[in-house]
Amino acid sequence: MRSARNPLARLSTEMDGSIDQIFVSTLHRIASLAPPAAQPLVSMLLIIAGIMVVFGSCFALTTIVERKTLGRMQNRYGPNRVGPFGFFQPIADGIKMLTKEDIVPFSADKALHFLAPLVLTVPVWLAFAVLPVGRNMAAIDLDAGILFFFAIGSASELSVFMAGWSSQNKYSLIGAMRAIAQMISYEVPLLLAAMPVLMLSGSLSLADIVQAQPPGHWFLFTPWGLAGFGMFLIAATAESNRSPFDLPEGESEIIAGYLTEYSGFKYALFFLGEYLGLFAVTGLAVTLYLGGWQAPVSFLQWFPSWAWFALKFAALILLFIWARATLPRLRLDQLLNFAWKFLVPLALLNLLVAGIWWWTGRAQFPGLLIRWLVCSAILAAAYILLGRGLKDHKLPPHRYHYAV
Amino acid sequence: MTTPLSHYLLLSALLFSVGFAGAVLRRHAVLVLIGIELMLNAANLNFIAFWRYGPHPEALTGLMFAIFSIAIAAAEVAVGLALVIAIYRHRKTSQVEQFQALKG
Amino acid sequence: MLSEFPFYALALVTLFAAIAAMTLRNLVHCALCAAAAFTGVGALYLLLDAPFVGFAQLLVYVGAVAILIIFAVLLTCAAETGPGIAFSSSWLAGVCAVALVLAGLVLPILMSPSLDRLAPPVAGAPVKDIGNQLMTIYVLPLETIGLLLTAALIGAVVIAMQDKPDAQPASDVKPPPREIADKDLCLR
Amino acid sequence: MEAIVKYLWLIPVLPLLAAGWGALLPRSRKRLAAALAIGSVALSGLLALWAFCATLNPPLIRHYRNWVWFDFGATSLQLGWVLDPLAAVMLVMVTLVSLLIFIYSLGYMAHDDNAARFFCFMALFAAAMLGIVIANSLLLFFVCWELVGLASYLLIGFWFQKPAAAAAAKKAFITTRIGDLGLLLGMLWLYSQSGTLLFYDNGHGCLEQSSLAPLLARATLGGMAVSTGISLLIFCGAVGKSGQVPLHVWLPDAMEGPTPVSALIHAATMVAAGVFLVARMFPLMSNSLNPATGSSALHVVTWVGAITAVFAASIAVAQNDIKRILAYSTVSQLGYMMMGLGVGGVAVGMFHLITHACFKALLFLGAGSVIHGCSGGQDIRRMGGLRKFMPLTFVTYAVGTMALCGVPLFFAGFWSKEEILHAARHWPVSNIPFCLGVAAAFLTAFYMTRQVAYVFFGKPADAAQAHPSPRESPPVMTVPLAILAVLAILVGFLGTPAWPWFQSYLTGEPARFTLGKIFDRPQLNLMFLSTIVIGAAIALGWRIYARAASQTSRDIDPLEKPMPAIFACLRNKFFVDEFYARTLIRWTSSFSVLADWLDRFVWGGAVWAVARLTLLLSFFNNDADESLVNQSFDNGCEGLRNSGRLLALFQNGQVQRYLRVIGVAFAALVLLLFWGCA
Repeated sequence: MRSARNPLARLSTEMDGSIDQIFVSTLHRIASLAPPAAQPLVSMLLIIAGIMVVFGSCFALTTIVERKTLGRMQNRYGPNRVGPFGFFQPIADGIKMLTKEDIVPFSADKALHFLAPLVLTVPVWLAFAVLPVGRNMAAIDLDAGILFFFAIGSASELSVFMAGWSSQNKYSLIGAMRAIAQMISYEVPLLLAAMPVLMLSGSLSLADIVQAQPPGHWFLFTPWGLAGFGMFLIAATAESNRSPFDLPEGESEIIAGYLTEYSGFKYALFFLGEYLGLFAVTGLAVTLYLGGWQAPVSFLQWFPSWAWFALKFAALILLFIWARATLPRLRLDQLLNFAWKFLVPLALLNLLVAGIWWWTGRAQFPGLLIRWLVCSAILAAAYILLGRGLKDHKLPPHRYHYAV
Repeated sequence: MTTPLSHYLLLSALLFSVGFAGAVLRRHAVLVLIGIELMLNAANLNFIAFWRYGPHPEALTGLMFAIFSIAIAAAEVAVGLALVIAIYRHRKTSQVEQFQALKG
Repeated sequence: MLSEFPFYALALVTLFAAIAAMTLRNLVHCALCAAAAFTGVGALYLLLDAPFVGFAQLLVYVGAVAILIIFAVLLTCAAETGPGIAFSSSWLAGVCAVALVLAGLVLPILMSPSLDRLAPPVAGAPVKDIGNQLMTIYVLPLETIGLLLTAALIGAVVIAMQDKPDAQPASDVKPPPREIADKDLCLR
Repeated sequence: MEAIVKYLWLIPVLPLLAAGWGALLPRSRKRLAAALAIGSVALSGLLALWAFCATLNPPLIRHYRNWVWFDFGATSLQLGWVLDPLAAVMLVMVTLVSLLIFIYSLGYMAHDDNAARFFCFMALFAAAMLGIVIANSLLLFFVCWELVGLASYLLIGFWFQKPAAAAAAKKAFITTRIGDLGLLLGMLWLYSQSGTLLFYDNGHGCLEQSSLAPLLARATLGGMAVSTGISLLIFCGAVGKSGQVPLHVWLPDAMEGPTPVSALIHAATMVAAGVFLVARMFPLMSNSLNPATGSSALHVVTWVGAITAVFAASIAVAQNDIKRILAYSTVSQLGYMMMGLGVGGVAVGMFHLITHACFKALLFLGAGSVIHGCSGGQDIRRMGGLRKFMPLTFVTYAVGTMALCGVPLFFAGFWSKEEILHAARHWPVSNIPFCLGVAAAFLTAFYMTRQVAYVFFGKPADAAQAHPSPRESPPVMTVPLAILAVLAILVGFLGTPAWPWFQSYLTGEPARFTLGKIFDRPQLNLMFLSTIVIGAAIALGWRIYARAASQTSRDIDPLEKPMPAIFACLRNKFFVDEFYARTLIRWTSSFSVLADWLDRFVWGGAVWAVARLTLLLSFFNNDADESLVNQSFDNGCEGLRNSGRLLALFQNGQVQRYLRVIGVAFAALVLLLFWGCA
């Protein structure tokens, strides 16, 4: 692919020994050992391996951190038996998952039942390819990186459907339908929330977006950026089926939804896929609004860029865990109403506000203040008015209809 | 890019024919729609291939045509499927051969 | 030869998926195969140095069209075409027409040597250029497409919307809530 | 000064608002309606007094304010109001008399269910009348004039359930309309000649010299000056409104209305509007080439007035209805005023108008009090001896009578009538109006004596047996009587020869007191003459009727015995009504029959024929349509349908067939391209 510029070529020109570039230089050094013809291939393989190792262990770490945090928040210890403070629990879980019997229901569509977890997990790995996790640290810098990200993300809906339908179980199918409805609904605000960032940075490339947010000028520090960040986080939560939007997997209602008939390694794959999806979208949020690997203020730039990214990333993950521990699950109609009647209009308005912001980009001091006030006032008013519209939503007598 | 243009065109022709065959031969309305989508895809593939192999790749005309074609396909499939569902709701069938209320 | 491998692999996969989509009995399988074919075409776009179109293809076809088709299949309760034959009654005429079309498409390609040319080495289609052209030369089509999509969206919703029951039954006795049967969910 | 001119419009608008509000009130809100009417008129009266005071200073000042009503083409129609002594004195008179009569009506109409409507109409009348007075445009004047006519119509027909009242209302309306037609024509003519209807407009108004001179210069048919023609047409309006011969017939019949209405509208104010019109238009009326003899229009005014005075007075002698006698008396006095205007100018006529308003209102209200006391009876022969039962009414009525008769020195009527006779005596054209005036004065004194004798003296006649105790009216009625009686005495002193304040006020000169003027020889002679004439008339009346008053009503009138033919003629009002019925009304109705016949048969027949012809033609048309147009169209449609049916065989609704056809067509196209290329 031409537009994916060879990262190695670029890195070699910016070689320096600083701790900021330690991963880049190490990669280059290892790759240079290989014969020149194989160098691109080798470095690519190394990068892939790096991503898989880092985010794979991230997955393991997150499961245990989540369980422990939830435990603390619910006044209990959480897992504390395996290893120091129970931190080897993920390993134990992994072994358990791999050795469990792989149950396939008799009437299931075997092929699809097998394919579903793969279709979920493989594309998610791809999504990390465009994520700049540090200065010069994106596997490929695509011109249309963010488009690639969302295009890859659409595979997960198919996989959910495959899982739900192939199980030939009504709870699975209902769960899958819920999940698809939710993901489609929240894909719209997700994209719309990301749109102002693309407008203001003038590029679809994630590297350019990060470049457009020097220290102190993160998009988070603008009214539209703040609103967009909030909406993006909410939509991302829903996209990754996490609490409080976890009703596709609601155990108490539909017995874990489309996951009902999965067990063993396939279940682990689903689990992995979901967490990786969460990581990917969190990384995107960091990139879009929190300046990616950029420091918050310029005098903190001595801190390595990848560490900044990791810090923000970890903070957001903890935020998600906190939300899971705190918020109750929504009803399906509330969920959809919230997307279509609140998030989408607000995101469209946010687009307009971002336009105003761009248009008044040359404002000097007093104008700057007015710009701030006007933009914030528009968003606040819309927030209040739209929020009022959500109140007192009366439900009709509810019946499920899929094919009547 | 050592693949000759004609290979892309042949692939596109086959894809088109497969889609056409599905649209003409299958009974179910949804499958007819899928066939039409395949035909559209084949046409888009042609556009892109001609753009890439054409003398003026910087003009982007083929690319644009493909983009607009994709957008129109989305609209078309939405309306088409809505029609299929509506007909199914009224007639309890989705067999194309039984959709003949509009005969002359 | 090695550099041509991706094209032939993708072409085979795409063609195979398309044929499967048009021949399988189970409609859900058909839809999923169609999604695979769409993905293959998108990958071919990437191969043709048009990543923007390729990603757009994935986003639209896999993310939206395939899902829509699957919903339509489930809503028309037609995962299986049933015991009857899957092909239309006038299949013979159809096959003739398909053969004619295939011939009409393939023969000219095989017969024109000018189409055997190779691609020019560099072709740039940066996203920025696409964006600029969409906002300048192609702004009118773009706006028209926006309008068309809005109209199609509203139209589709209106067409597919469930009709309201004409009159509520006068009696106070409500019909008992219905159990969801497997039949309703198109399960076997 | 300026302030009152600015707010002069409030004077008519206040009662108008009261009328509008009153119209919206339910029937039961009598008190509120009365309070509205009285309050608004009282406020207007205060404003009028203010306006009057503002005009008191000697130099004659005429303030007016004009405004554009609307534009058409290049010209614009202007309306306006004016404040001059003439308007001011009328304002005071109208508001004062109206106020007194409204108060009086409180008592008189207390038992009527529709009193709310009554007060609403009365307020409307007051508004319109005040509008007339302040109008500075003949158009505005005319509008208010017609409103006054409308109010008069509504009030005469107030008891519309009585057929006589309804007929009288109709008669009044139609008769005055004849005069108004003349006024309208005169107005249009005036507009076409002078281009403006404003009276005073900074030197350009139609009553100012710049437009009067050209009017005089132009001649119309018979060599008459245009101004004379216009004046005569306008005078037609005055004749109609003021009940001059020959349009006097409506006024006696108008007595069918409630007595306060008769007093206010048909004695004191509205009928005087005609006189006011002549006074207002006096510059136009007197527009003459020969200042010595006066204009020919004024000659007509004089003759009509003099004849009316005698004519009506003689009829009054033979009437028995108390209000009818007063009505004819009013007609006669209005004739006097007209004569005064003709021979002596604005001041003379207006002075009599003011004094007459006071004492005639007094007389009518007194008559109302009598009727009220006698529970509705109006025949003087059925009354008698009422002075014992109604002393206050009697005293005030006597004052009014003496004022009307012109009893010397102390009563207003004497001075104003003297003024008129004096002017008539010196009229250069003819002596006959003077003689007629003296005759009218004699007759007036005579019939008033007859009436008073019948009503208040003698024994209680049948009325006493029918209604055991005629009673004095409540104070709300007698107090206005008393006030008016005082006025009837005092007003006269404003215009004595010794101190002609009123005359000089109207002309804008300072008044000078010279006692000796009374003793000028011609003046003195005239005063003696009229004293003798009046004394003789009273004595004669008393002698004839003092005895008759105690007789019953079935007896014939004492005058009937010596001269039955003349008396019958008088009693039947010189048969004027019958004459009109035989001639004008019959002609009109015959003409209507003719017009009806024309409409029915000639024009109707023509319409019928055209309709038949159209029907006939439409039959042909229909045939042509059916056989030619439709047939060919049907055939064409049939052909189209057949071909469509043929094509529809192909259109079987199967999508896949269409697709196949497209595929085949595509292949054919490819083939064709190859063929073409090869």
